[in-house]
Formats: sequence, structure tokens, C-alpha cells
Amino acid sequence: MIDETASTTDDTQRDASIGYRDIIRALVRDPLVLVSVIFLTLLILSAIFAEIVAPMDPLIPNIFASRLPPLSYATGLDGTEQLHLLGTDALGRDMLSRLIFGARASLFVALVSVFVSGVLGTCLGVIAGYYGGWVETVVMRAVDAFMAVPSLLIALFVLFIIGGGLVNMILIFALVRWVVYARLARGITLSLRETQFVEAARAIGASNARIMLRHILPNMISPLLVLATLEIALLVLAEAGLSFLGFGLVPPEPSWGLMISRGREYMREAWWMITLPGLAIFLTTLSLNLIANWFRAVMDPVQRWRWLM
Amino acid sequence: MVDAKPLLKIENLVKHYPAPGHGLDKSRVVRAVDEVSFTLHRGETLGIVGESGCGKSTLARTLLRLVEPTSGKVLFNGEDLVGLSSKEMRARRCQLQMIFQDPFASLNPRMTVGQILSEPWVIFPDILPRAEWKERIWYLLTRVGLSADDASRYPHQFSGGQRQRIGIARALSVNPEVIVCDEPFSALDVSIQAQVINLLEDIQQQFGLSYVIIAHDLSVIRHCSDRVAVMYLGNIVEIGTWEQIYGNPLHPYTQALLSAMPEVRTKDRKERIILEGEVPSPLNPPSGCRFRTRCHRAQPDCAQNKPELRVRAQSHQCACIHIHD
Amino acid sequence: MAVVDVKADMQSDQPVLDVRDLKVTFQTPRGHVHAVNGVSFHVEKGEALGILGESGSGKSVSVGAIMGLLESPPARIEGQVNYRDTELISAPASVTRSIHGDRIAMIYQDAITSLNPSLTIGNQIGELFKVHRPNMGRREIQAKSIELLEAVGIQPARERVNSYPHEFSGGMNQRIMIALGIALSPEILIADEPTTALDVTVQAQIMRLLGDLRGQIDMALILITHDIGLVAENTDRLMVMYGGGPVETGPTDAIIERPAHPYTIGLLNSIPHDDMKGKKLIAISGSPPKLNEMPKGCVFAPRCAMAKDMCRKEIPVMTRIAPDHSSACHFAQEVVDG
Amino acid sequence: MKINNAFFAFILKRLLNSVILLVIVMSLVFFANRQIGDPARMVLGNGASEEAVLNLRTQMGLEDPMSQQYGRFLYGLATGDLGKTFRFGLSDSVRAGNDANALSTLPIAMDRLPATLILAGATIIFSVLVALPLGLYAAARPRSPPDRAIGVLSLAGVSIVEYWFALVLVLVFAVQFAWFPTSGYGTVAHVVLPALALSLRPIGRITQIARSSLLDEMAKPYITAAKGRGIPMRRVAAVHALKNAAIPIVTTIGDETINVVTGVIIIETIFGWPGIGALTVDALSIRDIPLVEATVFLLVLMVLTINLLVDVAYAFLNPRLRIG
Amino acid sequence: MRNTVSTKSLALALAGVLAAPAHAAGGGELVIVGNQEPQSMQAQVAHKEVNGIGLRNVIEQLTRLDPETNEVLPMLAVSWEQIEPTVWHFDLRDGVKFHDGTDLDAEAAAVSINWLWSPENSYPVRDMMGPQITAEVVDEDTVAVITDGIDPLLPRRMYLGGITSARQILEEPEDHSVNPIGTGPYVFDEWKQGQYWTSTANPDWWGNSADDTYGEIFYDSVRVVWRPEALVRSAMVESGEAQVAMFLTREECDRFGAASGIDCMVKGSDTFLQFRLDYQGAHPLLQDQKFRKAIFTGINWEGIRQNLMSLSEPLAGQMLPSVATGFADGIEQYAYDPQGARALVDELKAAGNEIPTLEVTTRLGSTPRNGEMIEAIGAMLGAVGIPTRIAVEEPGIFNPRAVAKPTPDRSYAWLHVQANPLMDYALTFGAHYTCAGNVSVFCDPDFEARANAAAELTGDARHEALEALVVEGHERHIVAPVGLLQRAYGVVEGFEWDFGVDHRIVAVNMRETK
Repeated sequence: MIDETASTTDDTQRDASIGYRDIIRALVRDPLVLVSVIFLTLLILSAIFAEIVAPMDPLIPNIFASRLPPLSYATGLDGTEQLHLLGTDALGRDMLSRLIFGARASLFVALVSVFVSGVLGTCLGVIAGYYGGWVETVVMRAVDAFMAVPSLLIALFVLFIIGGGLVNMILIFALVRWVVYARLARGITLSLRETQFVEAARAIGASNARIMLRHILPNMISPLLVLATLEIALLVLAEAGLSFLGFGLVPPEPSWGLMISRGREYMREAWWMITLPGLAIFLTTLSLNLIANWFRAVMDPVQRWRWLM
Repeated sequence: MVDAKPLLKIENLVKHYPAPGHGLDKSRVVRAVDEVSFTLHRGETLGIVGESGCGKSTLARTLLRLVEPTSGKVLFNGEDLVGLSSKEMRARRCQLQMIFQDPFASLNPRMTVGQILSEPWVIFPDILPRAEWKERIWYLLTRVGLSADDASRYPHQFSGGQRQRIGIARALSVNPEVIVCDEPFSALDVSIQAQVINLLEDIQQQFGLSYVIIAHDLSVIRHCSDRVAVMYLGNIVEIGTWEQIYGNPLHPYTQALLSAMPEVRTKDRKERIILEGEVPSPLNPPSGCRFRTRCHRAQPDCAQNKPELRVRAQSHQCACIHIHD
Repeated sequence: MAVVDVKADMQSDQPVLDVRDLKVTFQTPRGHVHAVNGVSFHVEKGEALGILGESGSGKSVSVGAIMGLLESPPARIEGQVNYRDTELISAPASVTRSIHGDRIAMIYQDAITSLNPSLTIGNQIGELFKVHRPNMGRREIQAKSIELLEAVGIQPARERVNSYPHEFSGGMNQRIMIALGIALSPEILIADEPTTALDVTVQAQIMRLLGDLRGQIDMALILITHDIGLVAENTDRLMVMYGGGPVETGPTDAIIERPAHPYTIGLLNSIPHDDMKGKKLIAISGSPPKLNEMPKGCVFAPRCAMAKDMCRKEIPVMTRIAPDHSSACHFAQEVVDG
Repeated sequence: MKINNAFFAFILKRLLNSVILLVIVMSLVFFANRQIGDPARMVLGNGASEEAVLNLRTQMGLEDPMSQQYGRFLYGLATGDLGKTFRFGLSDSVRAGNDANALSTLPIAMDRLPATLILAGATIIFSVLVALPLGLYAAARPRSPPDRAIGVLSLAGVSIVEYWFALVLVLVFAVQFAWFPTSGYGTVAHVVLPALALSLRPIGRITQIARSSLLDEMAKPYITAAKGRGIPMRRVAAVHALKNAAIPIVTTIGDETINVVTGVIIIETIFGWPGIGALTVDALSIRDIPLVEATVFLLVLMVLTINLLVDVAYAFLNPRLRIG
Repeated sequence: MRNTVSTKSLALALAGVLAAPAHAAGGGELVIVGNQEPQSMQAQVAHKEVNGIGLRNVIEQLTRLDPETNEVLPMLAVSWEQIEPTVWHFDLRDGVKFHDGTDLDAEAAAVSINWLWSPENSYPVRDMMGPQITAEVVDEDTVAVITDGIDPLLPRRMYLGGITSARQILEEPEDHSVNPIGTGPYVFDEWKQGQYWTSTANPDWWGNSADDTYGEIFYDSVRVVWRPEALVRSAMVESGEAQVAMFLTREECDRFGAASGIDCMVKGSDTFLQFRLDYQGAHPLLQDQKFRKAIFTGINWEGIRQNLMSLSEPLAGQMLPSVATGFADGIEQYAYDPQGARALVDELKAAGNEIPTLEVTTRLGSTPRNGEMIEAIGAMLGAVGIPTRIAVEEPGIFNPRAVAKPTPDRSYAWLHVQANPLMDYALTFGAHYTCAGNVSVFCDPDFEARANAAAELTGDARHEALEALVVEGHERHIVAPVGLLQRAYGVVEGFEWDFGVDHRIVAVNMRETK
């Protein structure tokens, strides 16, 4: 009966599109998601402006001030007394500064990987779905093959061969995650390919490239965004996992994954060294998941009215 | 009204789809459109009726080459469209346009009305210089009964009838000669349907268009068409002027269809022929006459001989071996 | 079934179903939407009532309210729906459950999606007996299911009872829906656009089947449709709805012969008739109102060729123009007189 | 339940697909592994002379053309012989050319399979037992406070860093309360902590999917129709909606089982669980190429088997697939 | 700072020794949790405790070292004699049987020794070998060990190689890797790969009756398990699942010492941490003493040792402690002088040199917190103007066979541990200061010739020759020592354990008093 109300109350609800005024209204009605959005915004801003925001250099050790608990004062290398709001790590580096710079590394890896894999996977998925035939067979076989081998295993395996590090990690994530976008994009393309507006575009002589770019792609942005958001969360966690196994980012670059991986040795004596970056990852992925979940619900014509209420 | 030379001539058009689940077996095919021939003259409206699954939508798409025909010819102004490369075909698309059934699905929700209307001009910059776009969009919108302000709005901001008007404006934007309308009214409310019928008739007169209108609603086809073709299982079983088809239907199928048509004026109701069963699968059509399994006048020999479309009266053709008048 | 007592059955002058001033409001993000705005009608035993209206006229929401299918919230339902002595809107779910599906049954527009894809049709029919006739045994249910399928023309019923909905065509699924509808010999069958998705030839089959079955079990029919031809051929009385409320009620023939509301006239004119060939159709201008932007006064006034100032201010009430024929037009009499 | 040939044809097709995929993946692993370094050098160590290395390369068949090596590899794959482990050095693995089972990599890896299956199985069973009631409970009262709480908690489960949680579990439940052993393998008590650590994510995901698929299903016309037939809500949800909602739920359970099978890599390391994940990491870090191939083979085999099982379940749940 | 076994446990240990009866088996099962699984059960693994935890309970050697004095003592050989400069005779103990029932005679010993040191097997234990070792039978009780060159350390080296059943080596060589058959106090039971390995007390062990035994069977069986995660290791002792957890960090050790029911044992080891700076790297500057000095003095070694190394003893500017042969008096640790280092770098730059990026690598898990240490080193070098790239190599079990030797295109420094169980600089030179060495960073034929010559000397001459080389090495900035590792063990309270710098987990040296 929900369908019925949707169609009888307003024609607009038959469409996938929704004004952003509605989105903002729905956002305000959902304080948890609103907090998530604010948190992520602040996080991204501080990651971008880490040099300005971070109180200290995240790389310079002060081995005489190592493992200070939060809210400790220590004499810095320049002889002045400094407050370590969130304590210091094993090398006496300021935890807060490292968390801020770590956000940059972790988010950079996740965002760039998601971007690369998203663009690659979406293109391949759209092309496969649109043209069908052997192109589709090849792409989907590749998707099947990648799906058959768990991502973490491939990542581990390839990083083992080519070595860790920022660029390699991004490459690997792009390599193993493009398939999820390809699968989604192909599925949507298959259904959009048969829609009348695509036929109409063909009838007015639009080329295949134009149909894919102008008519098919824009209509899968919402689900792709949801997927990408979830993927960012997944990759932040994956970075932590690979760093645990020693296949991740290379120190001294601060990354959250590396920080908890290192911090676990001090778990009982210096809880903040593992808990704070763990918390940072948790909050970030939770926020991303909340937002993705919420966005999906808002975009879903069946469930939307509940969220817009 | 009828030129000597037809604008559009369809000859033995065939569209077979590979049967689902029989990928390797080429002999198993869905015979969606099977050896269909007809002509369309300038300024004429041809109505095509038939039940769902009879191949009328496939026919519409095949003759625009939105679906590649298996064989046959589509002669437009004497040129066979089937043989053209896809690039050449794209250039001809301006002359043949289509109006779609579902006004909700036929407009890209991510484009404004202005973008939808101007898209052909983006693709073929020769049609209209950019400076005239705005004016032309206004003209088209007002012509189909919308306002010029609507150009910047998105499809979801319109009602179904208004969207169908946008679809019509889009078809008009390239100055076509033929417009194929695939069930243009079936998604519309009755009160809106009449408006759109009137609009289509108006612009036909104004622009000298030819229509192929596909519909299942017999009364709409009667109202709009000059000539009517009746399709059953991929074949045309009867074709003639509207007077011939409605006044003197020859084929048992046509007769059954007309008798099943609900009439508002209950007084003049004819004896109703109710067909048994449903349209058989085009994957495995009956031998001989395809209609024989449901025909109230079927004879044993209908299973042997495939009836040809034969001229019964002036321009009135029918494919039934038991019509002897 | 417990609700049906013999006494009530004998009072044949009392309508089986009496709907009074039904109102349905939806809470939406853009404010309250009045989908149904004061609908009253009744159904006599065994008669066929047509409800005619375009999309958004409130016809489907009305029967949704009658059948208890509206989720609340967002829906808010007011008014009375009396099935014999039971008022359904205020009755507890346990009571309405025993009426819905048993005494009042419904069939839906899109049969294939209205059947559970993962249960055999036998299971779905059998469930109806299990819930409403708990005393029936397995074997009896099985026999009754096959009998029902035969009655709606599904052959060979004994085998097909174990089939799934996707193994049938659209017309066949609609027959299965009908079997489900008539399984417990209801007094009222509500058919919501039962043939819209079907071809004319199949539509004719289905309507004939419905007609035959009604004759057999003396069942009232509420036929909801936008197709005037269909109501004209299949109903005794008619209610025309527009913008969430009724605009005209009366015997079907009378309304079609002498329509008493400008909207009904416009609707009749919109249908291409034989005699309109070559002429322009007389279309109703404009589009139906959006439910959240209802015009003041008469809802049809913005599209009405005869509208006067009064129409834009005052809401018309149902006025009787013939003993059983009413119209919600300020100028009903003038309209009838032409 | 009717099952016809189409169903078996479908399963057979999926089976064939799986085999092809297995060969493709293993071939990729084979070629990638040849990029890591010289296996002969790895066996002999840096101290060995070039001559000895060359000698061993010839013995190991590494001097043969790649096509021949690949052919041998494929033959080995077909016969279940993925070579002998490198980790014992030259002494036995190469010289003892006889069928010393203890040194063949596949049996070594197979030996670890039960542990992983037990852990993954326990995790998934536990997750499903927790997640399904939660999800259905939430779906029954959408947007209510309990639903929202379940929603946030399930997302939190998906968001947590697994190994941090695992270590906390050890500290709290093994050291502090001493309810369970810290680590190890053998008894039911040993399974609890690693399974708990692994189950957060599947619980979160299955809860969400159970909730949303049931809600989606409840919004469909056939549910409305069933309600209109006077069928009680509880029955509508349990008989009608749940069976159809089960399809995405089963798919998710399959996906999560696959995730668990690989998620074990870290958790097994932490808990000293003698599974295939820990063995994979070990094999990678000592560059024991044949052992890597064997573990990857088994992992992929497991994933494909899970996929196949999901397909079978899917076919049983969806009559469209079952009945042609 | 804990430099020795905590006083509490030492006192208990003394009490235990005085009160212990002759045969005290019945102590139940001893569970030891190590950090990684043995790669194999080959006799050669026993030389390296990290790779073969507890294997010495099963496999014995010809000789052993005194835990206190580091002196060579008899084990399976009761005496030995240098017959010729390259020939040593070892008299075997009578009546010793392998666990498979075969006798330990000269024949068996020769097969085992030849197997262990053979170039064909190429076992990593050969890194500890001087000249090539082969063995021959002299008579039933005497085996001759012959070296290609003169090797005064041979009796000591014999402590590295385990003696296992010759029958197994000859008949089932593949079994040798997974099923150790030795002569030791415990008989190998099973190795559940990925889980544990177990052994049970050997009632027929020669040590039960011999006068010169090295311990006494207390536990009925020994189970060795492994957990890579330090937290889980210590948790196992806290929860009573194990008696001994290997390799606690300093903080954990403090906590164990303070808590009731558990205790911590610490002792210095024969393993030291060193910073090896490639001499033959890609960049010519690496051979420049100014540059090397800048690096060595630009790092605060003592600061790193005290603050980052978990448990350690200082090294006096050289790699071995003062007991070692060749220890040079008067050498001091490279002093931290960032200004001086900076000046040197500036000087080099001014002279037109391009400062190379130094690759500083360590293998995660080889030493506690070495990851942090190379980060500190990187930051310190960066502060004096030397760019670095730090890299952590794969963790976990590491296959010494697969050591990635510094390639010629990198400028490479490696922070790594090195054990010198012989406490003799010749071994260090043999591994690190030779052109052919597996892990060597330094190649100077002249230096190598002198080192080889010194390795053949004995007595004071040996000491002096080695000492001279140590001094030279120090001046040439070849390797920077960091610290001598101390190993800490979490144990249950009342645990007694008498162990040497080799830290062998030998159950006959352990007992519980509670």
C-alpha cells in the first residue's frame, strides 16, 4: 500500500530523482546522520589542512617523551613545554597530530582507490551492459574471477609480490574492488538500456557513447554514490587489516592502520596508542555507513516516505 | 491524399530473436515479426492493432532500426534503411521519429526539458544554429500546449499527459516526416487521452506528417487511422482502410477483436465472439494459419496451408483461406 | 464467517455494504493529502456497482480503506464502512480479518505481482481455507482448490494446482486471482481494474467469467475501472469519482444516457466514438488536480467549460436529479437538461 | 517439491563455471608466483653456488619452457598434486622424490581445512542466529526506537576494527573473567572468542539485509493481496514475505561466509587457530610458493563451493529457477 | 633495570636445587608459548632458538656450554682432542640410545654430522660454520671431525649441531624434517602443524644416571605452542594456560613482576642488535668515512637503546660483551653528535657530493620495537640532513633461505639482530665482514685475509688478532652495535629455570615449586 500512497500523493515520487531540499530536510530530521556528516566534513577539512590544524610535526620523534598518556605535558625538542592533548606514541610523537595526518593518509588511500576503481569499474560495467556480446562475457568473466577470490587474499598476494606502500596499495584496491562497481553498473545499464528514454535517444540519432555518457551514467549516480561511500568505509578498514599483517603503508607516514598495528604491542600499558586510532577508524567507517544507509533509504522510492516524514 | 509513390514501403520484414535458453540452437527462435509488408503514404496514418505479444512493438522498433531486422527491406523515400551503416542510419533518424508508450520512462529524469528537446541539435549541429535553439524550444513547447518556462524544469515536475506532450515535442524537434507512435495513449487517463489525440491530429495537419500508430484500443485506432493493419503472432492478418476493417472485417480474428471491444452504447451491441485461450508462444507458433488454434471458424485444412495476405477488395487484404467472397 | 448470521441474510432490503462519508488523509512530507474526501455509497445484495475514475480520483484508496489495506500512519481513515451490522473501520483486526477475504473479497489489477511468487497456487488457495475455515481437512481443501481452479477455467486443475504463478500467463493469473476471490463465496467481490493489464480478447473472457460466477453464487460486484466501456457493459449502478470524491451516482444506463455532471459528459466525449470519426474529439482541458493542491470550491471547476464564479467558491453537494441519480454539480439540473 | 532437469542443468552449469574459474585463478597464481623470485635459490639459500642453483633448477624443471611447466602445473592441478613444500629446504622436498605425503603441499593445507571450516561455520551459525531475529524484529517495527538502535548497532558491527576487538575480547573474557581460553584449538570453548570476534561484521550485515529485504517484501502487492484476504499479519510475514525475503538474505549469508573464510587470516593469527588463513600468511612470508598455491587453491575452492551452495539454496527458494 | 633473573626467583631456584630429590618426574605438563612455529624439526633448526623452540629437549649435541661461564662442557661426547690442526677426535658417551632404539655410535654420529653440515643440504646453520666440517668413524666410540681449515672453535661449534638418528637420515630422510629422533630427555610425540608440538619424558635418558648430567626431568611432558601476538602470549600465562611465555616487553615484564601469581624472568642473551650500513652500496659516498661517521654519530644509539629497545644491555661500541674473544678494551659507543654529523654532511655537500637517500630496513618482529627504532633512526638522520626511506620487511616466520641480500642498486642499512653463541669475533667477521657472506655488508679482501688468519689462531694470539680487527672495524664505521638483547619470560609464580645466554628452553632445567 506504500506504493499506492506514493503514486497517489505525488507524481514526483514515481521518479528516482528527489530535490536536495528534501534531502536536507531529511538530514535535519536524522540527528545521527547529521552528526556523521558534520564529523566527516571536519575530518576531511582537518586532513586537508593538517599542517595548519595539527599542533605538532607528526614525524619528529622525541624518544624522551614516549608513551605519555593524554593530557600530558612534555619538554619538546626545542626545550619548550608542550601539551600532548591525546598523549604520545612510542617515539614520543604527538598522537593528535599523528591522528590528523593519519586521517590524510587513510582517507587518501581510500578515496583515491575508490575513485580509480569506481571509474574503472563503472566504465567497464556500462560498456559490458550496453554492448553485451563478447565484451560483456569477457568483463563479467573477469568479475566472476575476482569475486571468486576474496579481495583481501588478492591484496595480500599482490602486495607480497610488489611490496607495500601508498601507490601500490591504491593500485591493489583499485584492482580488487572495480568489480563491485562493474557488477552494479552493468546491472543498471542492462535495465536502463531497455528504457524508452534510451530508445528515444537512439531514435534521435544519439551515438552509443553519448547514450552511455548522457543517458545511462547520470541515472546510476545515486546507487554508485551509495556504493562508493560503503567502499570507502571498507577500504579504511582494509588498510588497517593489511597494515596489521605488515603489507600496508610504509612508516613513518602516519596512517590509522599503521598506528593501531603498532599500538597493539602497548595495548595494556598505553591504551591510547591503539584505542584512539581504532576509534578514529570506527567513527569514520560508522559515519560513512550511516550516511550510505540513510542515503540509500532516502533514494529508495519504496522506503522514502518513511524518511521524509 | 494518397501519393502514387509511398513514403515508406516495408517489404517482408522479419525479426527473429534467439530463443531464451537455447543460445546455441539457431533454429529455435522467437518469431516476433514474420514477413510483414505494408506501405505508408505521405500524410497518411496507419493504425496497427493486435494483442500484446503479436509483435507490433517489435515491428515499430524494427522499422526504425532501433532493433536490427533479421531480413527484409525498409524503403524510405526509395532508400533501403536496412542496408545502411549505423552512421548513415543515424543521419536518417531525423526523418523517422518515435513517440513512446510510457511518458514516465521515455524522458531522461536527469535532463531538463530544454536539454531533452535540444539534444538532437547537439548531435546534428546542422539542423539548427545554436542561436535559434531557445526560440525553437519555446515554439515547440507552446505548440504542444506547454509554456516556455517549462524548458528549465525536469520531467518529474510534470504530469503524465504533459510528459507525453514533451515526448511529442521531442519527436517534432528534428522535423521528421514519419512518426511511429507506440501505444501513445495507453498510459494516459481518458480525459487526457483525447487531448493528446487532438494534438497529434493537429500537428499532422500542420507539418504534413505521416503516422504509424500502434495501439490495442480499437476505438482509438478507428478514430485516428486512415488505414488499419491487424496483427496476430508476428503476421499481418488483415489490412485495409478503416471503413473496410471496421465496417466489413473479413478475418475471423478481426471480427473477434471488434466484438470484444467494450462499447459504451450498450444498445447496439453485436453478437460477441469470445476467443478461447490466449496468444500462443511465438517460439513455437501453430502450423498453417497461426490463428487456427483460437479461431471459431477453423477447419482442418487451416493446419496445413499458411494463408497468404490476398487482396479481397480494393486495397483490402486478408490472410485467411476460408474467405470466399 | 461467524459474522454472517442468517437473520442478516434475510434482510434483503438492507444494503450488504454501506459506506458513509469515507475520508482518507495521508501524512506526507509536503503536508496532508486528502486522497478520499467524503465518499458514500452502498452495495445491494448481488448487484454490480461500478466505480469509474481516472488515476488520482481516489477510487483505489477508497477500496483500500474498505479492505483495511492502508497502513496507518501515514493513512488516516475517517467515516463508516458498514458490512451488514459490522462497522469495519473501528472494528478490531480480529473481526475485520474474518470478514476480509471471506465475506468481502478483492481481486487486483496486476495479478502476477499480487500472487506470491514462491508459493504454489494450491498453497495460496489452501491457505485461504486454512485461515478462514479451520475445520476443513487437508484433503477437503485440496479437493476444493481443484474444484475452484476448474470453475475459473484452469485445466487440468489437478496438475496445475501445484504450479507457481510464473508458470501461467497474465490472463491465467487473473483467473487464479478470481479463484482466490470467490473461494469462500463472498457476498461482495471488489475488482480493482481487473482487466487493465490484459488484452481485449482476454478481458472479454475474464468479464464473462466474472459474470457467470456472480450468477452462480449471488455475489455483489464492485468494479473499479477507468474504462467506461467496461462499466457500461458490466454494471448496474455507477459511481463516477473525480479528485477524491464522487461526482455522480446512479444507474449505469441512466448516467451514460443522460449524464448529470460536466465531468461525466467530458469523459463520455473523450472516448472516440464511431460518429466522431474525422472530427475533433471534445476533450476536457487541463489535467486532474494534484491531491495536495486541491482547488477551492468544486474540484472540477478549473477544467469545467460551464464553471461559474460560484463553482470556484462553493463545494457542491450531491443533488438528486432522478430517484436514484445524483450529481455533485451546482448546476446538475441544467446539465441534464442540456 | 518439484525438481526438474532445468534445475540440475543450472547446477551443472554453475559447477562447470566454478571449475573453469578455479583453473583461471590458479593459472594467474601460477604465473604471478613465477615473478617472485627463483624457487631454486629460495630452496638453497643465498650461500649456494650458481652451479648448485642451476643444477636444482634443472632438477625442479624450472629450465623447461614455460609452456611445459604450465602443462605440468595443470596436470598437477587435475591430479591434486600441487608440489612439495619448500620450507624444509632441499633435504627432502626435492631430493626425496618419492611420495612423501607429509611434504606435499595439498595435504599440508588440507590438514588446516577443518579448523577454518569449524571457525567459519561457528561464526556464521552464530551470526545468523543473532542477526535474523534482530533484523526481523527491527523490520516488524520500522523507524521505532528499537529499530533505529538495531540499525546503528549493526552498522557499528560492520565498522569496527576486527583485530582490536579480538584483543579486547582476549583481555576481558580470557584474562579478566577467565571464561574462555585465550587462544588455541581443540574444544568448544576455544571457538568462542575467535568466532565472536569474526561475527561482528556478518551480524551487522545480515541484520541489515534481513530488515531491509523483509521491509521491501512487505511493500509488495502480493502482501497487500494476502492481507486483503484476511490472512493474519504474523502469517503474512512468516509464510509469504519471509520466503521471498530469504533470497537476498541467503545471498548475504553466502557473501559473509566468504568474507569470514578470508577474514580468518588475521583472527587465526591472533588466536593461534590452526586454519588455512594463518597458513597462507606463513607460506607467503617464507615464500613457500607451492604451499601458497595449495592454500590459495583451497581458499578459492571454498569460496566457489559456498557460491555453489548459495546457488543451490537460491534455486530452491526461487521456483523460477527451479522450474524452467 | 632487570639485568639478571629476578632475585625472588633466583632465591627460589637455589632453594629448589638444594632440596630436589634425584628423580622428580611427575610435574605434569610444561606448556611453553613461543612467538612462532618452527619451520621444521630438522636437527639444524636447534641451533637457533627462535626457529626451533624446545627442540633441544629432544635433540642433544656433542658438547654444551656452561650457562654461567660459557665454557664448553661434555654432552654426548665425553671428551675431545685435537689430533691434528684440522682433525678432532670426539669420544662418545657409552650406552646412549636414540629414541628409535638405535645406538649412538661413531657411525651414527658421523652420518648425523655430515648430514647437518653438508653443502648439499645447504642448511642455514652453515652460516655459523667456519671451514667446512666433515666427520669420519675412528672406532666404535670415537668420531673424527675434520675441518677444511684450522678451526680452534670446533668443540664450541659442535654445540650448535644436533645429533639425530642415522637410521632415519639414511632410510627416511623426508621424515627428518618433521619427526626429530634424538637422544634427549624428552621423546618427540607429535607436531600438530599450526598448533603445537609435544614430547614426553624419556625414562631411558642417559642424564638420569650420569654424573655430568645437565639437568633433571621434572615435567612429564612438554608442549610447545606459539602465538605471534605478544598480548595473547602473556595472557596465556596470566590465565594459567602456559607456564612460560617467551619474549615479553619491558613494560609487560614490569607488570608481570608486580602482579601476583605470575612473574618475569630476564637474562641477557648472546644476541645483539646492530646497524649494518652497506659498504658496497650504489652510492660512492657510502665508502666515504666522513659520510659513514656522520651517519654513525647522527644517531643517538644510547637513547634508542634505553628508550626504545625493550630490554637490553649496553654494548661498548662493539658487538660482543667483554667475555668474548677479541673484545677490544677502550672502544666506546659512537657518541651522539648531531651538530658534528650535520657539519660533516654540510662539508660533503659543499664538496659537491650528492647525499644519497639511505634505505633503512628492518624485519618486523625480529626484535621488539625495531619498527619504532628505524623510524627514530630515519628521523634522526633526517635531522642531520641525510634523507632516508624506511622499510619494514615481512613479519612472522622468516625464511633465512630467502634473505634478500642488499642489491647493488640500493644504499642500504639494516637494523637487525645477530646471535653469536660462540662469543668469538671470528664468527661475527665470518658472517659480516667477508665478501662471500650471506648477510655481509663489507668486503675488503685484505681485512678478510687477516680475519681468516686470526680465526685459525688460539689463545692470546687469537684474542689480540681479533681485537685489532675489531678496532679497525670500529674506526671504519662498518657496523654500529646498538645493544645486547635481554630476553624476558613471563612465567607462573614459583617457576625455576636455570638458563644460559643461549636461552635454550630445556625442560630439565625447569621446575615449579608451587
